[in-house]
Amino acid sequence: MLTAAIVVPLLGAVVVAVAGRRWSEPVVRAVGVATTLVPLALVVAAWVAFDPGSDEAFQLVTDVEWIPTLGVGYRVGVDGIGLAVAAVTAVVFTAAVAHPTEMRGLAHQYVAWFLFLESVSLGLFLSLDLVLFYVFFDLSLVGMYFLISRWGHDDAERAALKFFLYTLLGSLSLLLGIIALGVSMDPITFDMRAIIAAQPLADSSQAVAVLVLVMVGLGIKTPMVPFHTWLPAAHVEAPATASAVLAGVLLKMGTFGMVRIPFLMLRDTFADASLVIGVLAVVSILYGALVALGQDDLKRRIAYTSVNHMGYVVLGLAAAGSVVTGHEAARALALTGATVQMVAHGLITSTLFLLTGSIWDRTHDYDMDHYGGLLGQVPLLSGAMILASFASLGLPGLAGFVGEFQVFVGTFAVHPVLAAVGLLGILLTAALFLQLVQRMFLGEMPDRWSSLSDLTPVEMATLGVLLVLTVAVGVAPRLLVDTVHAAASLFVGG
Amino acid sequence: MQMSMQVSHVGPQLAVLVGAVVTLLVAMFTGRDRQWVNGPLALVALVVAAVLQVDLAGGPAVLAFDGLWALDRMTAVGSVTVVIATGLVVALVPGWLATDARHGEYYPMLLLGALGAMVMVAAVDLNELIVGVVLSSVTGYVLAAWHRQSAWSVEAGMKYFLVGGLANIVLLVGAVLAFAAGGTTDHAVLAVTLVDADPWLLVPMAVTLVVGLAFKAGAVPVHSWVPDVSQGAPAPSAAFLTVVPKVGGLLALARLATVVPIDASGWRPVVAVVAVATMSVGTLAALGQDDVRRLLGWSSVSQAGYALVALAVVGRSERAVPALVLFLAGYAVANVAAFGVVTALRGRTALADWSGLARSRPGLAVAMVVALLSLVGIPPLAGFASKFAVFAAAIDGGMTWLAVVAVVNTVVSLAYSLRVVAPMFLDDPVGPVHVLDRWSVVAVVIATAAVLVVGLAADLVLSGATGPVLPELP
Amino acid sequence: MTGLATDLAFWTFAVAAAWFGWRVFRTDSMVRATFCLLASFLNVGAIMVLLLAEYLGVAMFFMMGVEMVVMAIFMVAFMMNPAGLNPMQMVHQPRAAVAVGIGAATGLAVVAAVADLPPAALLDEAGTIRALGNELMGSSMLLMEVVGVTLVATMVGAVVLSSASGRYGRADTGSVPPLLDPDDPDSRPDLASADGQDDAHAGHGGHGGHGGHG
Amino acid sequence: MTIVTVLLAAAVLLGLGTWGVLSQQSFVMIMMGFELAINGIMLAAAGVWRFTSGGAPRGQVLVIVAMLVMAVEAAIGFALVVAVYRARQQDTTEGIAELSR
Amino acid sequence: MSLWLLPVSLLLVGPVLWMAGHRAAPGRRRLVLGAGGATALAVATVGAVAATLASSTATYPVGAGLVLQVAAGPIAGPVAVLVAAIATVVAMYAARHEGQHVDGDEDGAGLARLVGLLVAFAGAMLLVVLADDLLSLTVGWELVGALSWALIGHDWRDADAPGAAAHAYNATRFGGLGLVLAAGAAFAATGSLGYDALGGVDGVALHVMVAGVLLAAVSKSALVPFSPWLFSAMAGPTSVSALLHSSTMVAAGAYALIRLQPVLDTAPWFGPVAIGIGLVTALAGGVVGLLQGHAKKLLAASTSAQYGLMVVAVGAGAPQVAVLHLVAHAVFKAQLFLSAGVAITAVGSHDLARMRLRGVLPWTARLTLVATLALAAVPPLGAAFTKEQVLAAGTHAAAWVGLLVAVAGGLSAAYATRFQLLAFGGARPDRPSPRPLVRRPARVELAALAVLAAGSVTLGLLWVPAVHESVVTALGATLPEARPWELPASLGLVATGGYVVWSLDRRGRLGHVPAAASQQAVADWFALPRLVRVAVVAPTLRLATALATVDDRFVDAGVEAAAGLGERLSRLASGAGELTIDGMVRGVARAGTVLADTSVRVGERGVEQTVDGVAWLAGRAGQDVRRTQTGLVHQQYVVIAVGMVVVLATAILGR
Repeated sequence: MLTAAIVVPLLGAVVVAVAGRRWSEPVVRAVGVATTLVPLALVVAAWVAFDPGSDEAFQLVTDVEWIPTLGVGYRVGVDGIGLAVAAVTAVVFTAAVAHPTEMRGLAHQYVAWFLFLESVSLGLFLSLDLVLFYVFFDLSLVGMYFLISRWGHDDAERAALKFFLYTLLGSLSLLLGIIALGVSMDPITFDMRAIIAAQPLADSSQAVAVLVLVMVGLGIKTPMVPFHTWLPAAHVEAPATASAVLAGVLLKMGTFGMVRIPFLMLRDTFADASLVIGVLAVVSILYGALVALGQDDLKRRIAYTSVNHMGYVVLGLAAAGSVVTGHEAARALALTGATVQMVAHGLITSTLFLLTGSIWDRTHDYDMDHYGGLLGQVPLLSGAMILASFASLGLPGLAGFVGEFQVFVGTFAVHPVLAAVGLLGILLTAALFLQLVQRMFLGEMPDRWSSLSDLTPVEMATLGVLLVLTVAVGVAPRLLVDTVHAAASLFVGG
Repeated sequence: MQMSMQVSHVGPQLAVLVGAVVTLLVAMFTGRDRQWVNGPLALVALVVAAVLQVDLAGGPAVLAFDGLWALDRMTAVGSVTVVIATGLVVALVPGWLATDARHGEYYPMLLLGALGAMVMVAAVDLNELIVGVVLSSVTGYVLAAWHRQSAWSVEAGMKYFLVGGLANIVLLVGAVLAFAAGGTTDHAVLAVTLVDADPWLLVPMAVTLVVGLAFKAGAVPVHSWVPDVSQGAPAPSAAFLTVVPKVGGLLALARLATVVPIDASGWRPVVAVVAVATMSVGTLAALGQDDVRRLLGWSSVSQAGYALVALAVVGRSERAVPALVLFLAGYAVANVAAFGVVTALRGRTALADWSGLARSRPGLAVAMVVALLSLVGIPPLAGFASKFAVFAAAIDGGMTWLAVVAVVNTVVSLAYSLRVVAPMFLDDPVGPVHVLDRWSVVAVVIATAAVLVVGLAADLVLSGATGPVLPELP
Repeated sequence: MTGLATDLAFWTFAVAAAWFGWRVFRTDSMVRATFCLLASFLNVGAIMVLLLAEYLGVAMFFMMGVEMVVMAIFMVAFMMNPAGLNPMQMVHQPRAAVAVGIGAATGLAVVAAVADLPPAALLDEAGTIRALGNELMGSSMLLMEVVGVTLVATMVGAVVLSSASGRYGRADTGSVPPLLDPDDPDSRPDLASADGQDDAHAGHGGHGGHGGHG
Repeated sequence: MTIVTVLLAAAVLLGLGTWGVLSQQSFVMIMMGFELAINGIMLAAAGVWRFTSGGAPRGQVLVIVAMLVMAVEAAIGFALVVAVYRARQQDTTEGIAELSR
Repeated sequence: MSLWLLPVSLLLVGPVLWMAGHRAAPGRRRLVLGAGGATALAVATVGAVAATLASSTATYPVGAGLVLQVAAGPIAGPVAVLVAAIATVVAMYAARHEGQHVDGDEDGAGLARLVGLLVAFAGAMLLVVLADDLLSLTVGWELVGALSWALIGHDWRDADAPGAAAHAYNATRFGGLGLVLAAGAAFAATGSLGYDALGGVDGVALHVMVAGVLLAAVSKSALVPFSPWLFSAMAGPTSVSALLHSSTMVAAGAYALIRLQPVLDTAPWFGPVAIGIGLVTALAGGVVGLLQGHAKKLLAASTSAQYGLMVVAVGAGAPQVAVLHLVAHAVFKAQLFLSAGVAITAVGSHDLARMRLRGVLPWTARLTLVATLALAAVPPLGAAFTKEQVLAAGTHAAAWVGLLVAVAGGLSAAYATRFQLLAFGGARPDRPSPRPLVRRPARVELAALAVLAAGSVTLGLLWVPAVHESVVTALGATLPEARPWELPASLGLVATGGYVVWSLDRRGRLGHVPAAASQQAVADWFALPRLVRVAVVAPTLRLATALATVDDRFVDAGVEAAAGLGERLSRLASGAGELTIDGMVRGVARAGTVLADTSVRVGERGVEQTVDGVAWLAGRAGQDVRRTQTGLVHQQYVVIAVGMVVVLATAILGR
């Protein structure tokens, strides 16, 4: 089932890339959307089949040898955390593929790359083998490179190059850490479950170096300050749909990796470093929010909020891994919060980026100073943006609040000062989003936008799905939270 | 370990030799319009060689021919790699040399060059090794300079020769030093006698042996021929010369690493510094290239550096030699694929000429991207599996810092690879693109498929190459 | 020969070998240089005889004699300064060369002087040729086979590169890379500066007629 | 005549050869440098064989191998010189510098 | 009936009403909205009464062991009734009153949004009131804040309203963070967020929790130093202010303190701090009220002051008194705002100096007088009783506290008088009432005023011992015993305050908008807003802009510099032939040229050049590299020699 979720979009990508050349654009897109629905359905099925009450953290496992000499296998499976992130991945990809954008006459390639990325992303979140994880981690760069460079605007090629180089540096750093973990096992293996059980570097002097390598690699992807500078460039030049996927899904690879590798496999070392990581997370939170506040470019502003929001996730992780035993309830809550925040950020930020895409398609302008008062002209678009903004700034009843609250409440038990300082980030986020809304949608509208058209039905559908889910997670978080919390409790309890 | 002297132990090499003789005779005694027959003939010889080699691999590791010849897993997989790479190159030749009056003689040269590399891989005696090096070198000079009327080609051949002459002298010095220190040239005996030797001999010996063989590997400081040959030599020759001698030289070094007292001779720092210099110089120099073939040449230099990373931990990690073999196999198919694309595009080399290739020749463009990304090490291609294995060996062997340097270089290598990829996919075509012939395209397809296969079925190579490396210490 | 005589002979030959070796690069004429080299080889050959490697010494005499004569003929036939009629010095980077040369010699000399080389003299002083024969026809047979192959390869290669004519007329006809555009005889990357002159980068600005440079 | 003196002589020859290789412009002269260096190597090998290896047969073979290297490279070198001269009318290293960067 | 229906149904009805009003025919829109909103809220009021009588509770698990809980307890129930009831009246009023002044949008979609949001707002406030755990409290709290943003920024086309709304939201959200902090502390200490478990919190966690709740309350109730946001909130429509100030939003702060007082009081410093903040706010608010010339801002200052009094009561350990005052205040303050709204629309201005409407709006003036007297705490109105109880409670804490409460009472009497005289006083010869009026109040609006006035009067029953005793018993407490000097002193101060203002007016010295800059500053909350702007907002924004620049220029510059280094190294690597001695000389010469060349280029293209990256570098490098290259074999020989030496050295050193 999980393998099918990975393979189907990949096959779809191949089919669309090869056969799609002769199809019309709507047909290609329809095929693409239909293909993305398959993994979505499969993930939902996996969710149903998943037993949160079980003592087995990882379920629905497939384990096939790949390079047995090096202990590498094709191992996939889910826990509550992977399931949650995989689910949001499937949703975001469906929306991103469906969301209209200019495809420059290369619809088949465009859709194929998206399907490829979906396969890769799902593969990453479902993999239970470090090398497999890395394979998908790296491939995501390839797909995103082509999406940005081919369908981006302005200086897209350069931004794509920077993105690729920078994040490849990160992923290779991660690779070294992964290898160090694998070779420390006897016999060598990259089976996550085995490594988690063995904690091979618990008493090793290498552990710190490995942690640094892994955290740098994942930190670049996340991105954590000061490894974030690839992000705004990539986002601004990227097509909005790619930005949605980049922010909504790809960034999660960093934090998801932090759960899987440093948090679970380097428990003791992670606990020792928890305070440092937490401080970096808080720096990310505040710095990301402040820099976002300083942006006049709509997309850059949203891009920087990702730095801020992913900071909450990292803070939650730092808290969850701060000690090996003790404070179980709070740490489980923090880990749950971090995961829920990943889901929420995936939904909300992709909505925001899709909206920027809708705006770009209409105006080709990201400068917020050029806007104002759009609420009257394009009420649906404005409304969607305002709703997403409030979700992003953590309004209760919307998805963003759930994770943030859990993160901070959970963190307080172990790092109270960090939690308190980090809270200021919430305030800054509120300020920056309110300012965004105010500058773009309220006040006087410049005359040149008087012919702006509101959202099309397709846009309403894609955004609608994401926003409905945002509200659903906010209002009835239990389904999500309990699944995640089951895994989180097992992980912190150990 | 058994001693024996069965002709079957050199069966693959004999097959190649017979192929060389037959193709030479054909070249001498058939008309110009029928010299293409040599292509299929050479392929037959190589296939026979590969089959025989695989057949031999099943047996136990033996030292044959009075300790001149090692039959172990490394020999087997290394030789098969050489044979396969040569076979792919053979397919590139007919179209490329169609106009050449001496078309036919190219094949025996190619086969003898491959034979030289196979000798290097299997030699367990310094004399034998040097003869292999000379055979490989001498054919290499000729292959590089094959276009007698092309200024670039003869220049490449001459430069290859001038560097090679000096490098072989260095290698000879190393051999004499080893002989002085160990009293023989036989690896199996040296492995015992060198243990007590004077470091005053061991250190210069390690340095000269490594530098001497670095020439075959295209490593610093004797690397300058690689870009020249890549750019100037006939493209099939370039494909061959950047791959096959490298396999021979590096595997010969790996074998020496089991003989030389690693710590007393300073072998490890020597290899490490050469590795670092090689990958860095190759990568950085490639960064500025506007000539695709030259870029591939520099990239080939840097790849030698990554291979040397694995070499640096031979003896410390039992994964080193399999990793090295896998790396060379992955590198071989990827590099042949890249040069195959160049060949199929009739030697197209100015970067500007590659614009828009994804539209005009999508298949070849994809092959080039696959090859380049594999050289960078993007999964699931061969380059990933092999770099992964190399890094694993390096970390396992406690030389993580080398892996870190390799990582940094890998990132930069992505930059120059994308310099080729980006115009192919993002720019508009600049004019008609002509393709050489069908065989070169077939070779590209097979090589590209092999890049994927080696990536996905890396275990085949790894487990195939796992085993004792002769001569084992008693 | 007594030890003293041997020593005297050795020193004579050694100094002569070095002297002639030095002269190789200090004469104005290549032919003279060739004969200096030959003299150096002959002296070394003589030392080898002193070292009881009679076979090697004699082989050296004959092989080098022939080779150097060939070389001399070659000079006369091909080189721009046949027979050294016009005195000339063609050197570059002289200081670096001297430094490297002295460095190499000194380095190896130091190794020779300092390294611990436990003496293990010849066991059978009279049977060195027999021992060599046994070795070549015995355990090093495979080696000699490869040597033979190498010589064949060398011959073929040398003929391919140097012989201007073959069975079907000029043998270097068409030995050029393919054209990028089969219809455009100028479309060869290596033609961009094909004259092979020093100012390779200067001229041919208007070249590159193939469709590449759009 | 001891191992040290023989090796000293060999080192001098090798040094002279290296000096020639680096300082000469003409291909042929460079090749002479190669040969002189190998000359030294052969002398050294013979000396080691004579004095410290107990007359190991493979020492003599090593000298023969060195001789092979010399001969083979000389032969192929001349062929290349001819080829370069035909194609470019050049016989010095300064004359072949098109492939660069 | 689940207690959840109370807040949730209103939160849902709000948007529905918005849609319905939006769709309704223009002529019927006010009716639909007024009737719909008032009905929904009235039903909620009845429901709240029923729930209170039944002491309903409800829970809603949200996963991870966290549960939302609501309970209509002895304090929560009555306050919930109050919230719903006041909102009913305000909604009725709003549907008739608002939406007049937006040009071309008479009655338009804006009104539907306003009424819909008002209803939802009341729902959110009910959640705050009924909350029985910190998470529910936080949820309601933040919803109230967000909806207040939408309500205050109702006139979104206006240049100022959105900014004012953002100010209000940011200020209260800052405090709201305290609740998250408190929740964290509570969870860390007890593993639960329920109010019933909070008693178990101790140690550092207790201090953090109390501080968090106090911070939240202070910000929400616009106490010093957060008072200025309430002025910004005046950008919203009058009915919004009426609801905001009386029973919702601002009340939430004081209510949270009241509700959690038993827990908060376990921190020894809580009482004094609360009293201190309350007193400062009450006194400062009084002064501000005396000087303000803006009708609604005067009332806003009074709101802060009144909540200050309630906080004093909580700090003095008498939350039941604070509840009573909260109720009384809610009733009269709602009415005062509604009256002010009538006055403002009547003259088309906020300026108190342009009103004096008794002559033209006699009924409004009469009804307003009731509320004004309540504000001034004149017996026998209920507000006077509750204020006296605050005084009594304060005196219990310390005599000077009681005294200052009495002074604050005097101030409130003064500004109440001032408001009444300026807004609804009789016409004076020097300041004629404006004619013609822009708009007269509709009957519904007057009815709303009347209902609230009746409420104030009814609360006068509290003076009856039987009544207030039973009420207080219902609240589960007793009243603090009053000292004999209190009532006379307090009433005396009230009378003084009223008289002073009245006499000033007699002498024609009232009604001037303060001219002196210092007075103006005091009227504007002692320049606190400017202080916040200068000390907090501006630096934050400047920091943000600066960081954004830094981020672009320098953090990234490291990456770009690495790229540049790569370029140089690339030239060096492929130009290794330059390492000859001769070559080095040339290299040095060339380096000079390159430097000169570069500086020229930098001059030409400036920043663009320096910030350039990997992709660009590759493009340039080709040209430069070609120039630096030789491709000469003999130079390569030197490289080999040098390489050998390096390798040898490494071998020797690294062995």
